Amino acid sequence: MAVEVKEFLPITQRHEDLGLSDELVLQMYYHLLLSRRLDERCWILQRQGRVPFHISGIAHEGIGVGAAYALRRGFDIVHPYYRDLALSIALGMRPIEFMLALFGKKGDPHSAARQLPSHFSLRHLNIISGSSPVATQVPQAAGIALAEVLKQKLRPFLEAAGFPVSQEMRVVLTTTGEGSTSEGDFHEALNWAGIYRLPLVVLVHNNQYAISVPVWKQMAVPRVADRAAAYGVHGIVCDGSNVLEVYRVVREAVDRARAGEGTTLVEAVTYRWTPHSSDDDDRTYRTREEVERGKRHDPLPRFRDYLYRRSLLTQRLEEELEEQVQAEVDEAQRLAEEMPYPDPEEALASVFATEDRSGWWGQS
Amino acid sequence: MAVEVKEFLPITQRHEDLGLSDELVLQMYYHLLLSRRLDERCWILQRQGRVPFHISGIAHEGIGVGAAYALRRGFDIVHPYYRDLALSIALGMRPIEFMLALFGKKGDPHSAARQLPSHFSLRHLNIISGSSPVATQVPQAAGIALAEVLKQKLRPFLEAAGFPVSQEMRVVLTTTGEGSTSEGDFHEALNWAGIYRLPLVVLVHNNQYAISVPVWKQMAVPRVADRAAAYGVHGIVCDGSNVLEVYRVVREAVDRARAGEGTTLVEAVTYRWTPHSSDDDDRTYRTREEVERGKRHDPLPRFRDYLYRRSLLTQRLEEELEEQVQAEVDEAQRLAEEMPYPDPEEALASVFATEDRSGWWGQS
Amino acid sequence: MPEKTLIEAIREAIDEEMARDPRVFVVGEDVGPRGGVFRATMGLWQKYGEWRVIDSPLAELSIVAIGIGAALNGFRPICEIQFADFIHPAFNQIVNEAARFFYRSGGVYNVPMVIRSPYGGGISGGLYHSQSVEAFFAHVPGLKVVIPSNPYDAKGLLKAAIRDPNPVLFFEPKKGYRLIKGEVPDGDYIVPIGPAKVTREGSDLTVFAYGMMHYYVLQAAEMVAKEGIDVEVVDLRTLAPVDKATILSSIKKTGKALIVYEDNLTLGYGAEVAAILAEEGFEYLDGPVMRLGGPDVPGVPFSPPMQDFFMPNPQKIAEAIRRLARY
Amino acid sequence: MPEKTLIEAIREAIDEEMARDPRVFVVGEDVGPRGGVFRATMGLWQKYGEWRVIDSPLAELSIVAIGIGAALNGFRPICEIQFADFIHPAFNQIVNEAARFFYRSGGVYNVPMVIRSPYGGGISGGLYHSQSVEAFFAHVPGLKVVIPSNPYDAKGLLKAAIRDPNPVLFFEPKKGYRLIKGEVPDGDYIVPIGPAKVTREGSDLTVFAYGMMHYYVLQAAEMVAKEGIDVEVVDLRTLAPVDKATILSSIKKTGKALIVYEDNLTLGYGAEVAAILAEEGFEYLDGPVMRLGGPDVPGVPFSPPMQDFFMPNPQKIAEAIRRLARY
Ligand SMILES: Cc1ncc(C[n+]2csc(CCOP(=O)(O)OP(=O)(O)O)c2C)c(N)n1
Ligand SMILES: Cc1ncc(C[n+]2csc(CCOP(=O)(O)OP(=O)(O)O)c2C)c(N)n1
Ligand SMILES: [Mg+2]
Ligand SMILES: [Mg+2]
Repeated sequence: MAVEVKEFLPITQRHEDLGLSDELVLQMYYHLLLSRRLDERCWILQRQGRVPFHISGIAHEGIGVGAAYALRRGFDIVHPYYRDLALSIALGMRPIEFMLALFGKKGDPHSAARQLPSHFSLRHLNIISGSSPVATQVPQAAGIALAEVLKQKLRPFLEAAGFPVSQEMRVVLTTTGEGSTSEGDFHEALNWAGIYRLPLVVLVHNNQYAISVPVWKQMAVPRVADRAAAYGVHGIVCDGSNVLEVYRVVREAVDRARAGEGTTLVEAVTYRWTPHSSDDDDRTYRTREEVERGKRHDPLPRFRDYLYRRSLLTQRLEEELEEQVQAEVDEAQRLAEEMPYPDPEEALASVFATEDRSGWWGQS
Repeated sequence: MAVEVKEFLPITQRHEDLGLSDELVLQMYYHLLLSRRLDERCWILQRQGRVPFHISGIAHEGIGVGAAYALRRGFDIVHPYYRDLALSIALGMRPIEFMLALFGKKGDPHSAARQLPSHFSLRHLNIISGSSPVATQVPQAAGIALAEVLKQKLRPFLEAAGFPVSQEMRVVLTTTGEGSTSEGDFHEALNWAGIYRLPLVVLVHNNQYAISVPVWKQMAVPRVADRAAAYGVHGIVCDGSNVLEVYRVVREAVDRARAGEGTTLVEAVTYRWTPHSSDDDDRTYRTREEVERGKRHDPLPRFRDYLYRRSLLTQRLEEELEEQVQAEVDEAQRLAEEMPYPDPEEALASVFATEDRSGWWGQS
Repeated sequence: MPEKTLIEAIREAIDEEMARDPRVFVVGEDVGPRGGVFRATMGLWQKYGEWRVIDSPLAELSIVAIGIGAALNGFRPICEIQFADFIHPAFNQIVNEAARFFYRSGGVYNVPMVIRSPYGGGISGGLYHSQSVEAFFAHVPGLKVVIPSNPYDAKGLLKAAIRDPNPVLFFEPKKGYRLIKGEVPDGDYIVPIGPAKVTREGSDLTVFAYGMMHYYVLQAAEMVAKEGIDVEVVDLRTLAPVDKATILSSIKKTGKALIVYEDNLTLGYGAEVAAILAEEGFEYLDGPVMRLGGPDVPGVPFSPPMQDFFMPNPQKIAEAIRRLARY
Repeated sequence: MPEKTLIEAIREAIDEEMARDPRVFVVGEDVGPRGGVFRATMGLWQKYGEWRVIDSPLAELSIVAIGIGAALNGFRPICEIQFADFIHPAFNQIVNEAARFFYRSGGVYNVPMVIRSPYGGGISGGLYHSQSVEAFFAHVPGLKVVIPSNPYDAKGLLKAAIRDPNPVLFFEPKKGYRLIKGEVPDGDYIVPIGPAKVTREGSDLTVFAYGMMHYYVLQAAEMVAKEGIDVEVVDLRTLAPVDKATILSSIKKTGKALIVYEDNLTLGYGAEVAAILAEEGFEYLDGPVMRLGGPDVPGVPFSPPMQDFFMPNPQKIAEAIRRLARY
């Protein structure tokens, strides 16, 4: 039984109806493109044996970019997962910041070269460190969001003690794969989210597979978003390869969250065309025909077509952007390759914190 | 915010319409009564300091007795929780078997006096040993039920190897409290149940509280049964103090399960009028008025009224049954008190099995 | 100084820290109006309100995960796990997450939180209300593990734990909640996390213990003192990171060691103390390093004679001391 | 005898046991058409069908719980946890449930199941694809814990585990899956759970190890042999229940002990071996009981120099042997 792949149609939304300027949609395109080219380069580096491992966000970029633009970037808080290269790029991660992690080099800002690459963590972008055990971030994100509620409830006491509280709540966005919704963590998180109407968006990338396990072996409901019904939270599905639709749906979820109307479970549908990771060989569990059909889930050409149709992109601009992106990726690779490894003894650092750096997301 | 308690009405079902004979409903009444009197005695013994601990099934008897009669007793498999005194009684547990556990005496058939009382485990009645960590039995019950599916699928291989397989599947009934549905275990179990259409009934005793935590702090959905929607299983609510309604609903669930139509999440609503256990003091978290209102959830008078109205019970018969039950409880207490404690060194026994006793629920 | 019970000292620490720092809050099952099943948070919901004393759903994994998240967002959560036996559903969030957050983020995200939980046997709790779980967590770098043996330390250590920028597991000997009394100052003081303490000076041998067993060890030391055995007692207090210096300086003095704990013997915390002694204290050893722990069975049985059989007590400890002293 | 890799031996054991007993089935993430991410179950789905090789949802707690339930209902589940690092979500079901079922039911319900999982570092897996978790489980009475160091033992021990009436945790050194080769008979044989094995006779000192580290220890022993140090090597193989007799008889012979493991040092499995030696082997000891383990940091780092710094290897082991020999 193969995974079902739907036919995908041209984008019919109009960005101005969503409140997005021409400039912003071009920026979105640039972020899509940069993520894609960076990702492709990582595959090459891995296949060349220059880096040990890559886990890809290809075909997930529409979700990441759409979601990032729906947030108040630099204010809202994000607890992502390993497919979120594009989300991180659209939030402001520079290619070199990714490449340092990919190579495990000194200065990797995510984990000081301790974690596998794609474990995004950037303090200045409000991106919280994630681990590999799936779904663990979801109840943690609920905790981050609960703290936002507490800040509002306890404002006078906190401010009197020197802890400023922003006028509005920060919204917390967390992401995970459809397979990971089977974990108990997901359930417990959504349960809290419903009870406390948390300012939280749980964005599930449904790419049809958890490594080799298709979604129909993973759950008996037709849609991941159906799970919202068990928790009294909002549930909605969107086409993950339509960046404007993702933007719209996540934006509504974010606005609802900020307004105190609680959590939304957003399912963004796509298809994973790469193997799960560079360690995987997907020929054992799905046909090449299915994968070819799945490649129709590609946010890039759909968005490009839209921009052409709307006369925002020209061939010349497209080429310029390609060149710019390639140059950025080249430069990032070069810098990362030149960078030395950390000293061996750095393995011993930062087991325990000696002072509090957890910080306080306050006024702004 | 107090817990809402509904007005309860006389039983309007007719037992013959449910396929229950006069004899059977009188037996049901006897089991209700026996459970209640046994339970009341346990409270007295605990208050007298003769036993250290009691956790009560009072006001839960309608659920237990209704469910037990809906099963093919001795064939189907039950993985209960600590409120299931009445379920166990209706499945065939003798009062002495409970009392030995209550006193922690030699010969306790549930745990050889190792576990707290009300941790029911009786091999000859297909009652599986439960633990104290809540909800752990639910995914285990899913595993027991999956094995029933496997038996049917693998019948020729199993029978060829000398493992007989019954013609029909055994249905697995597991129970838990509404609070316990917040645990990840519950989620993962229901997810399996949906995917594999397991012959499983998950019967949730919704007594409005998890110790002191009211159901509205436990979940944001109005009904526990709403959670079924997340898993593609059937969900249904019934009045737990109406033994005939519980019978009907669980019976339908059992029939569905046996027919291969999958799992049902049954929510049986009641109200816990006792403190959580003999260690609890519920005056800190709910008013006496609320508890008085809650006592309307009493399966016993409602069923007694029904039997009177149907001329199945007379005052004389009622008195006879009371006497019989009191005598049984007295006798059980006497025997348990006389029984010695286990030897201290028995603490060392049965850490590892040296032969397989897990057995095979086969033909029958 | 006023005399208080262990549970009163714990409550006082929480109360004072909540008054001192509005970022401190409590989350757990039944911690609200009920005040906790052991009454550790009694009166705090009434005093600080429902947003600082939060009755959680019945779900330990998320009690801890919510704590992690709130800590990352600036708060100082105190998560209560109702019994140590029920900490296992949260194991992944503690061991893979809380413990590794600071390290995995290269020292960027620290997780200042406390996980409090009552542990230990001898209270007719059976297999699932009697467990000791400290060894699991003392094995995990990135976690601090603290077990007080008396009210004074309990208050001071819990305050230190709440102010610590790292995840601290704080296990409380529940049998001692009302049994163990001692002088506890009103108001603020700290007992630092880290140092063990010599609680009885002696010269013949050292007994290492913590929590409830430390209480019994002091009684056993008195018993054997009458027989002329002069016992030194070390209260380990902080199990992780371990205070090797105090352990080694005591063995240097006495040359003989007994470690007492109520957890299962094999790979219980005493194994690490014994291993430290066997490696770094080897030159000082005048006899075998003895351990007295619970037997290797899957739980403390409910029935009184079997429970007594399982639990170490002053008599059994005295017997072990005599055996070691004779060596 | 044909030469096979560790992973081939494991696959062969599963295959033969499935052929032998229709009650044996496999459940875990990606064990079906994919044949497991390390290929341990390659071809078995194709051979035995989807009802005996079950791709589970992504949920470890229930992989184990489903196994427990199926075992109670007569089956012989082999649960695969994809990486040992992901066993923690299932901790409660393993530790509170599987381990305690037989005991808590007074010897009525036993749970015959195997939980297989690849463990260990040195494969560029970072914090969450490198963990060693044996110490957590070896601490829990009611569980058996087995770690093979070579293909012959792997096949024989895994067969024994599948036939054992108790829950057995079977951890496989993933770095050795293709690296470690050895002669493995076709067809049925058993290596019993329980006995450790002296894999190299020697007189100067004993090195105790298991899994990948045992493989390195043999290499280190060869290195120092050239320098005239005669090392005895004991492969512990079954960590729980521990084979004290073999441990003690070796120390009686050599008088000095080094324990090597790649888990974090503190309260790693070596702590228990050291504690046994310090108590029951004290009279035979001619030197401190040394441990060589991973440092006490929250994980094996990804970056090559830090990973190398973390991992014990033949050179570091040889160095520790030399130090002990000099004592
Ligand atoms: C707790 C846990 N179990 C298993 C794994 C191994 N693993 C890594 S990714 C993955 C599949 C995830 O699937 P899904 O959630 O659908 O996300 P996707 O990779 O498809 O984006 C698995 C099984 C893990 N990382 N964590
Ligand atoms: C994992 C776990 N956490 C906490 C407890 C302590 N505890 C015992 S019963 C209970 C409440 C259960 O509530 P519910 O599920 O509604 O069942 P009820 O007792 O109301 O029938 C709690 C918190 C436990 N037994 N197991
Ligand atoms: Mg997926
Ligand atoms: Mg309840």
